[in-house]
Amino acid sequence: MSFVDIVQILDSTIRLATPLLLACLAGLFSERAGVFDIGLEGKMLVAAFFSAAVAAVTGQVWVGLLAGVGAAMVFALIHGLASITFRGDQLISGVAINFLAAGMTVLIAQDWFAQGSRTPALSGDARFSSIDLPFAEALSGVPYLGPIYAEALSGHTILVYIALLAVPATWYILFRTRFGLRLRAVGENPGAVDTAGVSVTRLRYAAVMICGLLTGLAGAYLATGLAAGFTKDMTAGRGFIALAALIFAKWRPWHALGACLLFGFLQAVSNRYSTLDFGIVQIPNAFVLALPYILTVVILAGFVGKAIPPRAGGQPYVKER
Amino acid sequence: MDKLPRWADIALVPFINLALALIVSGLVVALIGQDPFEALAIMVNGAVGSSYGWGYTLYYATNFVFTGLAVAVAFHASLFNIGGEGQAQLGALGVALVCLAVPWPHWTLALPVAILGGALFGAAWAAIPAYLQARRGSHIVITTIMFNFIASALLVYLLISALKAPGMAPETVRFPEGARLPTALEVFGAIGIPFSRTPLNVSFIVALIACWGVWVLIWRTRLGYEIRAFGRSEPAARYAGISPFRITMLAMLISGGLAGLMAVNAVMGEQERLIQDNVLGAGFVGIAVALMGRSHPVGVLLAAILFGALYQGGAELEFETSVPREMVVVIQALVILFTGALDGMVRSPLERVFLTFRKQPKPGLAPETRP
Amino acid sequence: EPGLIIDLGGKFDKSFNESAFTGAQRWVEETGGDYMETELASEAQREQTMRRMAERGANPVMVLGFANASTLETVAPDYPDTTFVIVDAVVDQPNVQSVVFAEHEGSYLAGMMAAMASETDTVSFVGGMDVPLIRKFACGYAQGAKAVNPDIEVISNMTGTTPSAWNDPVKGGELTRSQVSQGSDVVYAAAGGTGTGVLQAAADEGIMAIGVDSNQNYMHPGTMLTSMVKRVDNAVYDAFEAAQNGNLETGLQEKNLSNDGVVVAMDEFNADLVTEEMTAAVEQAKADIVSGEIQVHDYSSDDSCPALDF
Amino acid sequence: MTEPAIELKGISKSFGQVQANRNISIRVMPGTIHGIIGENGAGKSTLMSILYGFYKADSGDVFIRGTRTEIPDSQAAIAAGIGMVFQHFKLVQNFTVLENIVLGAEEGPLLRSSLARARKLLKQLSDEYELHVDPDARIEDLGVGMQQRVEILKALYRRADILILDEPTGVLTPAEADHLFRILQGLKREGKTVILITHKLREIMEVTDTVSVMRRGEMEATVNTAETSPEELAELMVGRKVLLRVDKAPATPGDVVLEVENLSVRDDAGVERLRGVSLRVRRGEILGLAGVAGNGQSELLEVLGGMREGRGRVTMNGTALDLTGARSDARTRRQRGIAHVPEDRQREGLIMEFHAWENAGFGYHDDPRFNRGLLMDNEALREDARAKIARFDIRPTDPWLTAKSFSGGNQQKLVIARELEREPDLLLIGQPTRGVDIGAIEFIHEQIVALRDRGKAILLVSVELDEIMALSDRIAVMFDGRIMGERTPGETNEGELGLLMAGITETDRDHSVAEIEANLARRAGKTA
Ligand SMILES: Nc1ncnc2c1ncn2[C@@H]1O[C@H](COP(=O)(O)OP(=O)(O)OP(=O)(O)O)[C@@H](O)[C@H]1O
Ligand SMILES: Nc1ncnc2c1ncn2[C@@H]1O[C@H](COP(=O)(O)OP(=O)(O)OP(=O)(O)O)[C@@H](O)[C@H]1O
Ligand SMILES: [Mg+2]
Ligand SMILES: [Mg+2]
Repeated sequence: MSFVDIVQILDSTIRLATPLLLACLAGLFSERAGVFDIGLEGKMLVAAFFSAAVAAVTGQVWVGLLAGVGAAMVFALIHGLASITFRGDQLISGVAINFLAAGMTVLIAQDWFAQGSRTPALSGDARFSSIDLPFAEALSGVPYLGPIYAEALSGHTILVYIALLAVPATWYILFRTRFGLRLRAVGENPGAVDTAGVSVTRLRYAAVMICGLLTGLAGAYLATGLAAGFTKDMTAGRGFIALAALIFAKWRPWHALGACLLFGFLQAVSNRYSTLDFGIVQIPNAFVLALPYILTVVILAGFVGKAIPPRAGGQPYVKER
Repeated sequence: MDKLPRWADIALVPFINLALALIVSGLVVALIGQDPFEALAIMVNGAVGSSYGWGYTLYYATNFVFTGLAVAVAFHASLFNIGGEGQAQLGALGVALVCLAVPWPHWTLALPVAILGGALFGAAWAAIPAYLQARRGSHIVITTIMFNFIASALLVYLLISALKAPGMAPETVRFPEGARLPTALEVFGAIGIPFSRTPLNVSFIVALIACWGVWVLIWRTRLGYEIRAFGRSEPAARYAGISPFRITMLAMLISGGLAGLMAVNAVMGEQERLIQDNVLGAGFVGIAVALMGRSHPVGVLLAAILFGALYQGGAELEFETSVPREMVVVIQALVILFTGALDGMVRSPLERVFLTFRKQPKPGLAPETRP
Repeated sequence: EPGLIIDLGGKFDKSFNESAFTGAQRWVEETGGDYMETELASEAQREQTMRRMAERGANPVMVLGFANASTLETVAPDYPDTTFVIVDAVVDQPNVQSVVFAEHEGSYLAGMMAAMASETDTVSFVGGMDVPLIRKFACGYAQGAKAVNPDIEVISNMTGTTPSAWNDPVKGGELTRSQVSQGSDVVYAAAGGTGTGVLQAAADEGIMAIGVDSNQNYMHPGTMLTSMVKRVDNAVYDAFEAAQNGNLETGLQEKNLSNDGVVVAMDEFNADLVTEEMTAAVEQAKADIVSGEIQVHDYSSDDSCPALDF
Repeated sequence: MTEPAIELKGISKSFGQVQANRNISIRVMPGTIHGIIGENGAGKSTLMSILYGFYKADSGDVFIRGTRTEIPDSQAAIAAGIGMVFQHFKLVQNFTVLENIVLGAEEGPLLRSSLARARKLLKQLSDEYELHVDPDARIEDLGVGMQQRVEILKALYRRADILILDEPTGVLTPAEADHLFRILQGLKREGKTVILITHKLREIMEVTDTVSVMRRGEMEATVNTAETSPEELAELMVGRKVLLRVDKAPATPGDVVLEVENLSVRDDAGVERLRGVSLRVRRGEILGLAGVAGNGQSELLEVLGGMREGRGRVTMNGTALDLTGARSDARTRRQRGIAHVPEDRQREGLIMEFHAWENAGFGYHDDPRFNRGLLMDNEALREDARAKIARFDIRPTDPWLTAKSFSGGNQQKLVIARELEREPDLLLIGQPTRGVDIGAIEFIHEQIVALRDRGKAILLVSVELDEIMALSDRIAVMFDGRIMGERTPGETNEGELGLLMAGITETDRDHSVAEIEANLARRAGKTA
């Protein structure tokens, strides 16, 4: 594997890690507030569809982005209604949302575009184009770091940089702001928040809506940044990998970046090499692709540190017995 | 005292939930420019209007009975097994290995062994998440999701390597003739009743037996009693000397085994070879079926037939109109949403209604009755 | 009334299925006839879909793609009065017509054009699912490229080993970018729906691309060198037509360069990229292949390729 | 005349069928410490939660410093200057002290300035009131005493001048409790008003100015502490009820059935709940275990019943019981002849959604009588249930009803019928008559005595002193995970037991409070 290969794989890693990262941070907000979300996949999928569909119709990717985010937030609202207001089962609600997204996107795609379950291919302004970071050209000559900066880091779409910036932003919001403090508290002990005179319901809705926003960005990136249009089931389990990354990261923003980059890297590698040949052992592609899931199980089993979810996660808050 | 009378709990609430799901589905159909009533007519006719429709409806229902029972048994132990998909995949592997390992002379010999193979493999796939939940406190929902993905990766790997048949497709060779299960066409044909050629096969009987078996297990055996007790209250189970570890393991093994049995119908009964995408989402449909069937085998059977009809009707709908088959997925999602997650939306107003019809509580019950 | 079962990927995959769909549409337009059409939803429903078509009285029933072979093998005998047509695979049943294409020949021409257009002396290939059929494309392509330039480097990647490899544009794009980084400046996509990602990435990266099955030149004018068109549309049209006239033959139908079953597309979208020199070379090679002067090796004949290692 | 700091008028609150508060009125003067005492479930916590806006009262008014105030939520209570330290702390375990303190009382959208200001104020407060805590420590690393200080600081940080503490000493060591009281005295000197809920009479006598006694959701009396005595309070608290007369012959104790030596238990949070308990129960006698809830009685029953692991030595009829591992479970205990009526029948003793007949065999469902091979003999179970229903006069008599559709008393009879019918060598029985009416109480008591007279050993745990007095042949009093002493009913009275339950022994009474404190502290050793 040459240096050029490595730069290429890094470049690919960043592209592939971006939707994971956005979805993972989305899940982080929701679960930190005590609302489990296995519906990341579904929200990403509706966002992918609506962003591509509206971008195709208007020719404006930013309008598409707005539509995608809006759609994901509507789904987030459904999850909020089910799990916060009606105190339903958060897991079942997540399952329902995934199915709803899988079905609805195809139905609407067929109805609007009659091209099977896809949107027309996007081009020009209907797609995010890549932007070059400052000095990319000038620095590309610097040995090693130059190409990494110019080729792996530079030249992605704006959403990639938004995703990367979302990591420190998430960290800052969670750990340096009043909102973040309350949000973390409501996922650990809603009673403490309630007795402190702060509305548990409002906080949880806010978290769930932020989750919608971020999954919206993730989906929009998939359809209008990474690909050029929507195809059926195009999230292809990324929502679940993001969930795995979230557990792997133990619900922490910087660790989430690490986990998503790792999982993106695994995908990039498996894209490139159909089997990994280490001389003595050959690792089949299927195994490389399954590695995020396997790693998550190992983490969950407590063999590599213990992943302790927010204590109040998964349970609706009920004041009176 | 129950807030709702029993009939309301087991019939009225699910009925309202289902009605809401169907109303919203109808709106969706209308939104994409089709007449919902016409669509309904096509679906009903396609699903139960002919022996062909019935054959497919019941064939799908057979799959859903197994996965629905799997979810239901776990629900009784208050475990949410969403790994039915992966367990069924592994069950398929077990069934395929059984069918391919021996040149079976007759299906009557192959079937019991295949049942065993499917159940064992499915159970084995459920065992790890169960152990992790019982001993290490890892959330079973997350681990079973992960195991779904790992199962499909494993199957892909085997189908492109060790098990691959010559040719291009990632599938095994066809099972031997002796492992073919008789279909409804043959069974009814033998007694002179005409029936369409459908994949409905003797596995349907196995599914009915499984329903009965689960009923016996849950309501007639000591283990079932313990599963139900554990599911209702873990402290009470501990008080009664019921081991949480043992029940978690056994309930999940049975659940996984049932999910694995689905392969007897789908893989042995229809596909007759192991292919990659053999479960067709039935593992997830099982969740909707168990929720709707209130985790009772009879309810599961009825809900499975309903979903079987939905699947078959949906296929016909796609054939006849431009409504894609995904309509069924939407209906399924809405059923899960309304019967599962939004249950409280229907239940609490209903409870209030019933409460106002009931006489007010005697004033100051517990405290005053003492000297 | 004929019936057509669109395979996984859908009739708007811009590629294989779309080609078949176009053929059926052309037949409708020209004859005013009617046909039944349905789209396969999943691998496991092949049998149900085939049977439903047959039960509904469709004749012939046309299925697309090699993945249908083993299913058709069991279904066809149950409907002796129905004729089935399968594309891309051979099913040996009395009521089945098997249509196969000489993809290696068309790919050979595409390879020649790629080699002539390449400035980096590196061209590449992105396949869909790794099956002999797709290796047949790659092998023909490599032979054509090497015929023009024996020193040329041909990079080949397959998207995957399962049917999902036909529908993974994101991965197709990633593979293309990786090939670009290895120097390729012409990429040939034989990957069904995955191909859209390949062509898109090629356009984004500013290299040339070669489409497959349908004429995909219009998708990215300016970067599409050509398309290796497999006239599946003709196969469908012919089958429907023959059935209408009551003279549909069963058995093997070979479509190759000589009967225009495979062609490299030349139109206004790629006119700027195709030099006269290229046209001449292609015409010459085509004539030589038809005449037997040039023997293009068919990978699937012995599972080996003289020009490319997999 | 000064306005009362707090005045409640006619507060009522019910939870479904349970009337937790009934027409309660109370006045608390500013600058005083006001105690509230009452048995478990008397409604103390509910009343204070209403005052703090955590629950909404069904009816009644709240006056704060003379003005009628609506308290729809905790925000309003905080604004009115009320702070509350809940019985179960409302702290975020993985937050630091500082973060917990500013939570909900931040100054602006960013934390930095809030935290800095809180740190300063915290230092000031802790100097002022001797409330020293490390502001950067995580709650989960702190002992309960420290956590409580954080709760108090939380209230003070919000400028509370009325502070409510719900059973603050339940989890404290005597030394910590003593420290707490010094803090409370300090607050009082500052002119703040303190409401202190407790079960411990000693504490009431020591720190409060006035005291209210609640009983069964109602306010019994409010008196000046100086004008009352522990004995009087105990009587008010327990109620002037006719002492239940249980006809029983003197005990004829036989061999030792249960012998417990040096038994210790930690709860799930790692807190030591039993600290070296030793006791014996003989054939034909009832050993009553008195004590305020939360002093280790529950844990003792749970260990003996096989629901919890422990350390020490327990023998049953001379052979040792496993206290850890697979054979320390409830099934094995039953096989060894131990029956158990758990304290919480709804959470443990019954499956509320099960039919009565299913519950009637619960725990004995593997008995060969109820099984035929792999299957359960449901007919046999139902037959057995019908017999029990008839014999124990359980109403309604339909075995097909679910447990939750029976009244509390009948639920209890069902459990007792199940456990007594086995003729166990040892019966563990917790709160046998909690929430049960007089008729049922008598019946249940008769059954317990009859079992004793059949030569069985009985270990009775109850928070009802008169029940202990009426039934027991010997009485042991538990306090803080230890046995404080043993008495026989004939030689003691409720007053003496009440004092023992509050952690005061005979010898303590002659000494000054300070000496008692020291004594207690020594006995408690270094805990926390
Ligand atoms: N936990 C509960 N959930 C629902 N309903 C209950 C519950 N407890 C009691 N009830 C209902 O309230 C009614 C009165 O119950 P309660 O225990 O107060 O009766 P009671 O008059 O004290 O009878 P008993 O003398 O048997 O204790 C019961 O008949 C039952 O229907
Ligand atoms: N949230 C609730 N839902 C239903 N019932 C409740 C609730 N909170 C309290 N109760 C019931 O109200 C009654 C009074 O409870 P409360 O907690 O006020 O008693 P308490 O005097 O504080 O007792 P303890 O000394 O045990 O703390 C009890 O019967 C209790 O079971
Ligand atoms: Mg209380
Ligand atoms: Mg009662």
